Amino acid sequence: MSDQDFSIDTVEHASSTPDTELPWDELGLKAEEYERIVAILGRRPTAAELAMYSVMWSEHCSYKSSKVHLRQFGEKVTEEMRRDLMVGIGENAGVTDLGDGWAVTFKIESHNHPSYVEPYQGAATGVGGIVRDIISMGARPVAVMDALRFGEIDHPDTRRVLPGVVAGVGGYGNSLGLPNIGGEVEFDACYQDNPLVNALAVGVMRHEDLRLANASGVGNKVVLFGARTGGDGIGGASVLASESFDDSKPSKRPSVQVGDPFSEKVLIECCLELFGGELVEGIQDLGAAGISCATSELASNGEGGMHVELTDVLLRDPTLTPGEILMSESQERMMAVVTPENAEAFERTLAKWGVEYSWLGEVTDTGRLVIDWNGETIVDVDPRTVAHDGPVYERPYERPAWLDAVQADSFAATEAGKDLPRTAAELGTAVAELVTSPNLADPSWITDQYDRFVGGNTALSQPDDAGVIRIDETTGLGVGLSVDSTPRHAYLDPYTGAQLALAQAYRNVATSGAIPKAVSDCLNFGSPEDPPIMWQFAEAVRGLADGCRDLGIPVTGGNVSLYNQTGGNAIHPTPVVGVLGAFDDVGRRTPSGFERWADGQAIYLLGETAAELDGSEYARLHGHLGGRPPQVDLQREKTLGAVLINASRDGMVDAAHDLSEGGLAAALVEMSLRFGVGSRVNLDALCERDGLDPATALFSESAGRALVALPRSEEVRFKDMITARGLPAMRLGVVDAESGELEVAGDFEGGSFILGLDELREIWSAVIPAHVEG
Amino acid sequence: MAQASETPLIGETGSASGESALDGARIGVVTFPGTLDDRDAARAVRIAGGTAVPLWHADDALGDVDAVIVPGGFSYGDYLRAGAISRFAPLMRRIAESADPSAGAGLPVLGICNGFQILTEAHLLPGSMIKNDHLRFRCADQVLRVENTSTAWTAQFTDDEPITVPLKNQDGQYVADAATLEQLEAEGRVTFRYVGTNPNGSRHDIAGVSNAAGNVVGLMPHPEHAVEAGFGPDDATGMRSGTDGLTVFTSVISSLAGSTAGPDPAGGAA
Amino acid sequence: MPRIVVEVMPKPEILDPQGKAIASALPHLGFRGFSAVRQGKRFELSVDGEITDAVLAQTRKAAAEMLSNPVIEDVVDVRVEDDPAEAGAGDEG
Amino acid sequence: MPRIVVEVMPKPEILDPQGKAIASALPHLGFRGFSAVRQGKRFELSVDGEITDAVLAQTRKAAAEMLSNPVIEDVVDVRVEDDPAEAGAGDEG
Ligand SMILES: Nc1ncnc2c1ncn2[C@@H]1O[C@H](COP(=O)(O)OP(=O)(O)O)[C@@H](O)[C@H]1O
Ligand SMILES: [Mg+2]
Repeated sequence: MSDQDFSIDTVEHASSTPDTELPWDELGLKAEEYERIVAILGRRPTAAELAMYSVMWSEHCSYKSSKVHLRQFGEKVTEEMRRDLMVGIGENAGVTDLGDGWAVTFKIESHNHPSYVEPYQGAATGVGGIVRDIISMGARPVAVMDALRFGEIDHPDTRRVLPGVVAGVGGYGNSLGLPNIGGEVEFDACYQDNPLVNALAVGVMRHEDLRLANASGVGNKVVLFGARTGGDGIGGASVLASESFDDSKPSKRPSVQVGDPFSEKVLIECCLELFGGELVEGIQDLGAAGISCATSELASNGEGGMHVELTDVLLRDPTLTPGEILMSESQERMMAVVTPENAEAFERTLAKWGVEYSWLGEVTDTGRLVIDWNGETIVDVDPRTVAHDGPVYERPYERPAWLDAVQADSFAATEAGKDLPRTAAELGTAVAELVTSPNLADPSWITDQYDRFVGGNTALSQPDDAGVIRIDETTGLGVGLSVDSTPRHAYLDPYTGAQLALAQAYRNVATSGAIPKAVSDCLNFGSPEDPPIMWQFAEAVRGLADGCRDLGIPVTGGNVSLYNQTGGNAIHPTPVVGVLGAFDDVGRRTPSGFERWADGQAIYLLGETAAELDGSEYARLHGHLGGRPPQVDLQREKTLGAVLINASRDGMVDAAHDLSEGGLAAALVEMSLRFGVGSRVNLDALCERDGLDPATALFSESAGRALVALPRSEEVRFKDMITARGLPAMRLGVVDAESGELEVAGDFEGGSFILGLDELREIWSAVIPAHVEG
Repeated sequence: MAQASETPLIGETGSASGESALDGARIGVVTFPGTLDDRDAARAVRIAGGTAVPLWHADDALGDVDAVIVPGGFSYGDYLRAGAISRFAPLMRRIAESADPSAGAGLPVLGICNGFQILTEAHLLPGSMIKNDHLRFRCADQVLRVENTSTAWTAQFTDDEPITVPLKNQDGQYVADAATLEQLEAEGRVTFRYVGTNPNGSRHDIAGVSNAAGNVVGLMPHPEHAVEAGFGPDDATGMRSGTDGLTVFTSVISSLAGSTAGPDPAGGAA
Repeated sequence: MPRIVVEVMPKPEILDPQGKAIASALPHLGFRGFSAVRQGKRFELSVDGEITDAVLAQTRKAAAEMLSNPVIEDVVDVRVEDDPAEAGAGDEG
Repeated sequence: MPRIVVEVMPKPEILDPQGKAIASALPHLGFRGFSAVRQGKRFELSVDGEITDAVLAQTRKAAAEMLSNPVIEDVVDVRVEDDPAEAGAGDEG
């Protein structure tokens, strides 16, 4: 119960005081949006209604700028893509059928700005939020991943942001008992004031456990449970003090949210027990827009209405006003719909787990969402108008005027591009320099802060290409996941860049041996009110939607993060793409490194290499970003994927690694360093077949390529397979377990260069600690 | 965890098959709010040939178990101090009574990571754990030396056997006063010691200790994460192939059965 | 409403990794002249009703048995303090 | 040798999960009558030489900028204290 004692702006009061001015602009609404609310209601909104509309119609909740574009994800879905899709875009997270009665749900979400303000808590609550989305589908969360982007590694603020973000991702995920199975780290000046923290969670369930966020069954009860409601996330909304229309000032509102992973862990177990006992009809997590979102979405997805009493909400801060309670983003809360018969059993389960709850009201047949405060009505709306009928903008967009000049500025025309390393010594130095650049250096200072073992089902995790989780212990059925983005390529051409990100994630999943099935994405861009940025967004979405259609895997959900810009400086367009694949048996997963017992195995390069250095890590090392991104051939990606999946299924290959950032050079180094097992390769045939100089062969970032290692006894069978599928491939060299070296030979002065793995590891693993440790 | 209603999802404690004929040793696995590795510990028991019995922190009786594992995790969020709140659970009192060697045989008890922290907070084991010297959570494959093979939990190891098991914690730096350390060394109660670089600043490179009677053992690294090829730490035989941790569980099961049961189910039933 | 403050510090003979890290970071930030730093905990316990001797005795017991671990920590203070926040914000429900 | 004690608490309006967990555990341990608990930090800074006003001013700055995170914490006290360890044991230990 609240101690509040001020005159409340009731619906009745609002009707009788049509001329009262409300602070709609301070709540972020535009004049025409406010007018629309008045038109919908046929009167001015109450302060509480205004609070609800303002948060639910915000960019973050309503997707008002992005909606018209995101529709393509639905429109470009074919029958084939729909086959395994149990729940598509629109619910908390999409659900994909895995067979054997199992289903999997996954989603990526951003927590960018909060992580800049308070890195630890911002990142921690980001993980907490995405995990609640997964629970609300009825699933048990089984793993997390994180895609992180920071400013330059040697910038002082990176030293503030990075350790905090990493500790926050780890602190929250580790405490939940969710293995972190992969992610990305990128450093680029464009993220200096706008770091990106994107978190992915994946969960599994039996088909019958699927739950949706809807309030159905007149007379069913509505309950809020988990943490108490505080003033979190409503810092800017203190203007709503005016809802009391008197002089009592609200107390201070927190500017950041603090996560409580322990409460969330208990909430997970409690929810799973509720699902198991069939004790909830519908369920919704509370994230952005808190109770406003939960009540209006549950009600509008149901067939009737909902009536709740807001004074029954358990508060952490008794001075909160009704509008603030509706907007609060306090973490670790859930809302559920429960039948009266199950109420007692529900309470017993919550008592067992020590979770607080309060019954707020019930499902009605009025079609209205009615919220009372001490028995007086302060909200009376059609819930659809809040949750689904928000404004939709066709923001103007236009190809940036600067793009032609950028695309014309190819790396090949620069000093560094014309003066590529030629001799053995130059090439060796260039490889060592490239792989010890911050973006290719050993990320284990970061990833060792994440628990990759908990649960006992992790079959692959960082530093391998995909994270692989076993779901069914009897059969070995499981999933593989990868998240990727190539923002520099997206900057050069957002359509192609988005497809390159998709292709890379698809390839990583297939490299591990999993059959790609579904996509989730997190679209991080600058301001949509800036037409060139809106163009980048529109192009990236179009590229992604077309790419998914061509690959035959649907987008099942995702998240949009706009306004990642400070002044005129926007981040590179950063569509982060997560691909999920399926395994009949995770025992088939393919490791990404040469194993110790693999001495003498043959190393094959699959795919073709073109002179594609624009936007590459090699170009970045030389301070250049211009030209055109590598070409994408999604049919080729499918063929490559099929080969890798079959090779894993038939046990033909013992190691496989995709080629992406840093090209062939980075892939060779990573495969050798994984277990400290050396290799010897020769570039001659490759340079000759694809018409390349050695440096371009090593550093080009052409898509559709992978390296594999296989026993000689499998070579004939493997060659038959690639020939039958028409995939260009060539034998590049052999695994040399004894040498402790990576040797690269070719038609260049000196004949070959050698990198000692121990020395390489030492400098490779020192890069990140050197910059971020105190 | 103890609930019967839960979907039989991955790593479930109860026996999933129903036709399990393995009713060798009954090993209790305790779940506190915030416990994370309970499913893993139960799986390790099953793979080793025993029967895992879920125990709930709030229960006031141990029931029919022959040994108890207090698993890892972040019970009560590690708030206040790791293990500080959990040690007051009703079940912990029962565990302490049964583990007291003066009261009878002395129930074998193993605390892993957070479980070790709980056992020190409960004064069942000496010393305590403070933050790692580098102040970070760290997850890594760790080599240990088994220095005492006379406990129920280490009997099947050979003396000074090196084993690889995952280490993952934030508060893993073992500390005790000089007198206690001296006594632990003198009595051979340092059960596991870190090999190679000390990962967290622990005194005397201590990774695990036992009580004087040897029935209560605690260790920071996680043997239950090294019991199944394909899901363990990397080792010489290949990626994620390490299963050295399994011997901890077969040791206790065979010592309870009074036989030499191994991981082979057929031979494991007492 | 008055409340009880309990303060706990790592024992002097136990190395305090957090204090050590702070001590070595201070000079880099331009803070000089500190020879050592130790980091402990401060608890504020709000009491329902009056703070009687019995309440204080109970608090001392909680401080010794739960709020601190005698193997690594000392309780360095248990005292009654006025709540300065009374005038302002709400606190934990 | 005197030293400076700095005390930092989570801001009243910010969730304090640790305090919350302690508060809900206390009654189960038989400690009743506490309505809320908050957990903060206590730092002891040893100073080389004398504690001048300049040193104190510097400590206040360090407290605000490094020992506390102003987004979520308040510095509630900076004071000079005699080192009780000098004389022998701590007063409550
Ligand atoms: N923030 C992170 N969290 C977890 N794992 C990460 C993170 N960053 C990188 N990794 C892991 O490190 C490995 C190398 O990353 P990356 O070079 O981006 O791989 P790839 O290019 O093959 O996707 C991968 O296994 C990746 O999952
Ligand atoms: Mg990548």
